[in-house]
Amino acid sequence: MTLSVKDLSVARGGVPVLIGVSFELRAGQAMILRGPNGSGKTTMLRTLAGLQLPLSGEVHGAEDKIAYAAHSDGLKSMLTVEENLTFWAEVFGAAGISAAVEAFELHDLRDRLAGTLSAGQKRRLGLARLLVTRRPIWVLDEPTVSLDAKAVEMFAQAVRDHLTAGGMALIATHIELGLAEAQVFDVTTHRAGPDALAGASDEAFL
Amino acid sequence: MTLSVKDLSVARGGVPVLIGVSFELRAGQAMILRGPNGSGKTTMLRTLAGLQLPLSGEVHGAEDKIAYAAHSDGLKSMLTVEENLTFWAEVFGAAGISAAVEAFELHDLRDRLAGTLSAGQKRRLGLARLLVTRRPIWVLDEPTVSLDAKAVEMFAQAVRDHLTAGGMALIATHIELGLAEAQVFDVTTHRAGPDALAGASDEAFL
Amino acid sequence: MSVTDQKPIPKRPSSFWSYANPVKFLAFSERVMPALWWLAGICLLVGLVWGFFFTPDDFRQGSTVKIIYLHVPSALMAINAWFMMLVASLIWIIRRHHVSALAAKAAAPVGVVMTVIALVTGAIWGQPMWGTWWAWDPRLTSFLILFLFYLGYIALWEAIEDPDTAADLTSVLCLVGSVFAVLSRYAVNFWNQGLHQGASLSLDKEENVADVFYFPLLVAIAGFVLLFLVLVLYRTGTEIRLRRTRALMAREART
Amino acid sequence: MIPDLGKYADSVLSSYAASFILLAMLVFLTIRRGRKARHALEAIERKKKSDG
Amino acid sequence: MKALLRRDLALALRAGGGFGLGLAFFLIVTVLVPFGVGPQSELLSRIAPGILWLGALLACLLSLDRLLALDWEDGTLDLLATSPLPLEAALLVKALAHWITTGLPLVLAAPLLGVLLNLPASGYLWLVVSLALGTPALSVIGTFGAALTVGVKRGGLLMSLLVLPLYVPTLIFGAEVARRGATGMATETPLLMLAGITLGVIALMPFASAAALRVNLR
Amino acid sequence: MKALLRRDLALALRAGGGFGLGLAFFLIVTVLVPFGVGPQSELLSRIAPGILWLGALLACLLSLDRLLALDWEDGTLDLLATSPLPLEAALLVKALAHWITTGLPLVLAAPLLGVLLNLPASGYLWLVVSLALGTPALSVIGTFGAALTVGVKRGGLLMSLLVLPLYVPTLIFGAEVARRGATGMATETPLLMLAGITLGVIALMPFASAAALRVNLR
Ligand code: HEM
Ligand SMILES: Nc1ncnc2c1ncn2[C@@H]1O[C@H](COP(=O)(O)OP(=O)(O)OP(=O)(O)O)[C@@H](O)[C@H]1O
Ligand SMILES: Nc1ncnc2c1ncn2[C@@H]1O[C@H](COP(=O)(O)OP(=O)(O)OP(=O)(O)O)[C@@H](O)[C@H]1O
Ligand SMILES: [Mg+2]
Ligand SMILES: [Mg+2]
Repeated sequence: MTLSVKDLSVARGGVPVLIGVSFELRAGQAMILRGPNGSGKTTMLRTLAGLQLPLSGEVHGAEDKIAYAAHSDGLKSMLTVEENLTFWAEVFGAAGISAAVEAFELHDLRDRLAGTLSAGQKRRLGLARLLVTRRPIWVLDEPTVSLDAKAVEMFAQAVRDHLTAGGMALIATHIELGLAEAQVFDVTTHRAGPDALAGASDEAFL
Repeated sequence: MTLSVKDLSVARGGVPVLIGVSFELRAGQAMILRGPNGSGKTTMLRTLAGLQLPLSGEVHGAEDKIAYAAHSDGLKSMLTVEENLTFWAEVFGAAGISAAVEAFELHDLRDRLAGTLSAGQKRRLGLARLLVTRRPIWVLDEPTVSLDAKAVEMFAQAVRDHLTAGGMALIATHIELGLAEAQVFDVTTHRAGPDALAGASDEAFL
Repeated sequence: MSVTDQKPIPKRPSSFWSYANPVKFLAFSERVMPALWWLAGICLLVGLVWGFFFTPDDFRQGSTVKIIYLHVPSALMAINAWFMMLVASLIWIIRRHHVSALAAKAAAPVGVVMTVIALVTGAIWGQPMWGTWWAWDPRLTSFLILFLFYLGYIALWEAIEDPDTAADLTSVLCLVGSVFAVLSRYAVNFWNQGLHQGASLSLDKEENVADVFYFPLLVAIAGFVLLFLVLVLYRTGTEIRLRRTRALMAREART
Repeated sequence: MIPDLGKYADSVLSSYAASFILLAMLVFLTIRRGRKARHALEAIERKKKSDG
Repeated sequence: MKALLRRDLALALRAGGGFGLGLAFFLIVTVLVPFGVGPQSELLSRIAPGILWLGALLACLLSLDRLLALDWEDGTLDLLATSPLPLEAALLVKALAHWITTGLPLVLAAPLLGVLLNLPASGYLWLVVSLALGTPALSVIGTFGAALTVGVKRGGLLMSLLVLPLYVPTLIFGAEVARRGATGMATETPLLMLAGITLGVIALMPFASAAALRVNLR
Repeated sequence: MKALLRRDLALALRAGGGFGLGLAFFLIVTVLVPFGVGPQSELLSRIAPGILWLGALLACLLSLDRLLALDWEDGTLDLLATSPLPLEAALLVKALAHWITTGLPLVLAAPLLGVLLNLPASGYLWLVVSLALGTPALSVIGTFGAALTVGVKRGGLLMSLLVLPLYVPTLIFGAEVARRGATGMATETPLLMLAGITLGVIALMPFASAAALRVNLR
């Protein structure tokens, strides 16, 4: 099982952002995306997750394999932590939520409404959702925002377990995650110049 | 000018979260709040900003002096960066926005709609808003979320300038800001036990 | 363990306001409620049986006059329940006694049911008397508006999670709503001079309400008042217990 | 037993029936909710006591 | 699918009472009409079927903005789109949940409100039948409107604008059935048309809605 | 204050077209009425003033949920509450902005829509006058409803439920003026009442709104 990206170009708001990105990710591997603010990490992850179309290039092995998690993590503030997780487990046909609850230490919060959690607790719940999807490729946009040191370690451990079980992870972040085994991919070198046109939605007008 | 907090207790959802917090902050000083997820940092900052009532205790010197910034930073995605800043400058009766634009290097983004900014760029705009308020006490909840290393340095510099000009800053964060001169206040020791009752809104029912 | 035997209860609370303490309130209401249930039941039974079985028919309205023993007491209580909520809301806003906010919350559903009874019996009465179930008569119309205010009030309580916030907002709504309810009453009067006045006044004036109708009516009204009282006491107790459960659970979750 | 209500029997009886149903429902729901609340509270108080 | 239906119903019951509010709005519109047009009962009874249909339609419309927008804002739709559930099915389930929480109560309450407007006795049956047949179409068409406008912040009004013209055929035939029923005329033809519209819309509309939603998610 | 007004107007113009949509909704409701009620022109002209007032009221109502909810979600209200501006003034300004973007266009468009419903010639003047006097009250009362429900996710429908009964006096007197105008009767009394309500509401309501909003921000 491989995720292979060939010569991918992505755009936001009709403007090309990253050009000619290529890499391969195999079962058990993780990759960390780095790049300054506004360089196009979010745009690329959304493209890989199939939420927007690429300008050009190819993505293989992503279809129906990706679990995507960004800032807004699809949690209903009027449902309890447990109900939220159960819903996603059922949608993805997964068996149970206990592994996820355990990995992110949500036991004490199970019956709390998601809306009453603190920023970091909410984030933990959002990450726990990844585990109930049973999808092999995790695509994560700044997953450790608002997490304290202990929770970051929890997250790193969850990623490591996922990799050991043959999964993959693709993570955009600005801070250190403590995942020494991950490759680092810096998008800076692929940034589109101001007159990169190829494939932009307004190309015809240029 | 001093911000003095005496024996402050704060609650969220009717439950006491922090108890007996006391400290003083003088002109030119900064304080960093630390504590694990869910320990009550956000709750305390909101109380200081006057957005919720304290359970007990006193806060002096905060009235009409605080500029508060949290995750949602009151930016309109349909207004440009410049219009957003100008609006807040006018509401707070400040003169102009050029200092703020400069401090966070927003020049190139001035005419972009705020909704089209990347996560980090939006954050920079939210922080720039602090400068146009001309308020002496900055109360910031995880201000550097999504910022890259360069922008974090920009922010640290802005805080330093603010302190030099006689301002104060109170910052809750989980990551290192590079503000060596700031005191650190760990809220962990003040966490309310499970049967802390005093002053809770549901005290009468216990 | 119930709340009532948690703390020693002083024999005689020092002032009226001390009943605003939930524990004292529960103790007090537990004590008086059995008697109230009985009284309410007896009054209702006596009033309605007397009215239904032992009063003659009215010479113009025939046997439909018997509906008055349900219609008038429920209409009275519908208005007074709102008035009680208004007072309780004011007490909450000024003195912030939780019990009074919860009492207002507890009274609202009772008030709606009273309103519905008045509307339904009125409609059924209207069919033979006026030849229609419903007419846009000012009194009926303003009752319908009252019904809407009740609905909005209850919906607002339900929609807001934090109980103190909900109490504050519903109190504000109750105040503003009362002003507008009075305003609507005048507006509606101006808009349409209706049927109800004439039909009811003939019974309302002292000389027209024969004593045969009047006394059982009084007993029935007393029954409705007592029923309202006991229901509100009981429901307030329920609200207090729910609130306490919630408070305990909130703490439980954080251990 | 029932007094002669003449041609208005339907109206009178149905208004009494409707009112009784409404009142009975109100009392029933009130008491059911009260019972539930009482039990929930007792349960959590017992739990709290056993937890220490 | 069942999980989605269950969750939507639970949310409607819990969050701000999506359940009763459509109904309450229906009630209020019906009550306000006499204040606007005056209290003459003969006039009211003539316009009753039309007004009741309009009121039901508006109540339906007003609750549409909860249908997708909330799920959009918190990212649920992004996640649903990447889930194994086909988007068409998900949208149909959402429309069903909307109908259960909004349309069905309206159908049941309509006769009561008919009393307020002096609806002629013969009209009650046909009013209920026409609403029961027509409201599912309103929910499904509404889902399409919601999918089109989901990206627009507070698109409520814009959505009304897009959806109302689409509601016209349903309204025309539905109100016609109710009106003819009230005046004792034959109702077969408009009834058949109404049923046809509802079936067609249920069969085809989810594809359009899913397509629109996919574009918006991009 | 001026900055707030300017910003609200700019946002209404830009974000999803708050400006035209109230108007469009008004138009569509007015157009749908004949479909619901049937096309008899004599009947339509009798109910025209009432329906136009109702349509305006609903259009106003539907745009209320943009009034505060957006500012709540993105934290603007938190910041405004900690700003030097008194909340009462801020809310009055917001109501003014709402009226300019919603109420005013309705007033101007009403005569045109009157043509669609065969409004009698004598009715136009009074329709416009009554709407011009009444719609500001609708905006201010609506702000109160919005402030009450601002914490509730998608409180749109709940807000309607709370606001509509509060609209009753305004609607009654407003429609009465329009109706009497259309039939050539004297309009002084209801006109005076309408003006009184509007003035009273503008003077007092912002305090209630600000109180409710403060509670919600807490
Ligand atoms: C849906 C229809 C009706 C409604 C909502 C309604 C409502 C009311 C209300 C609000 C009151 C005032 C209670 C008070 O303040 O004392 C009342 C009293 C009364 N109603 Fe009705 N009513 C309706 C129909 C009728 C009909 C059809 C009759 C008989 C022909 C009737 C006879 C009376 C009488 C006799 C009283 C007591 C006298 C009085 O207080 O004026 N009502 N009703
Ligand atoms: N509608 C638009 N028009 C023009 N440029 C846009 C538009 N939307 C986004 N952009 C730009 O596209 C770039 C890529 O944004 P993206 O969100 O992918 O960056 P990012 O790498 O995730 O940044 P961050 O680290 O700040 O999250 C940014 O420079 C942004 O300003
Ligand atoms: N309605 C509520 N009922 C009970 N507990 C609540 C409620 N709302 C919040 N809490 C709890 O209050 C505590 C304080 O939350 P707060 O947001 O202040 O934490 P924080 O220190 O900012 O955490 P983080 O670092 O994750 O942002 C949390 O444990 C949270 O779960
Ligand atoms: Mg990003
Ligand atoms: Mg926090």
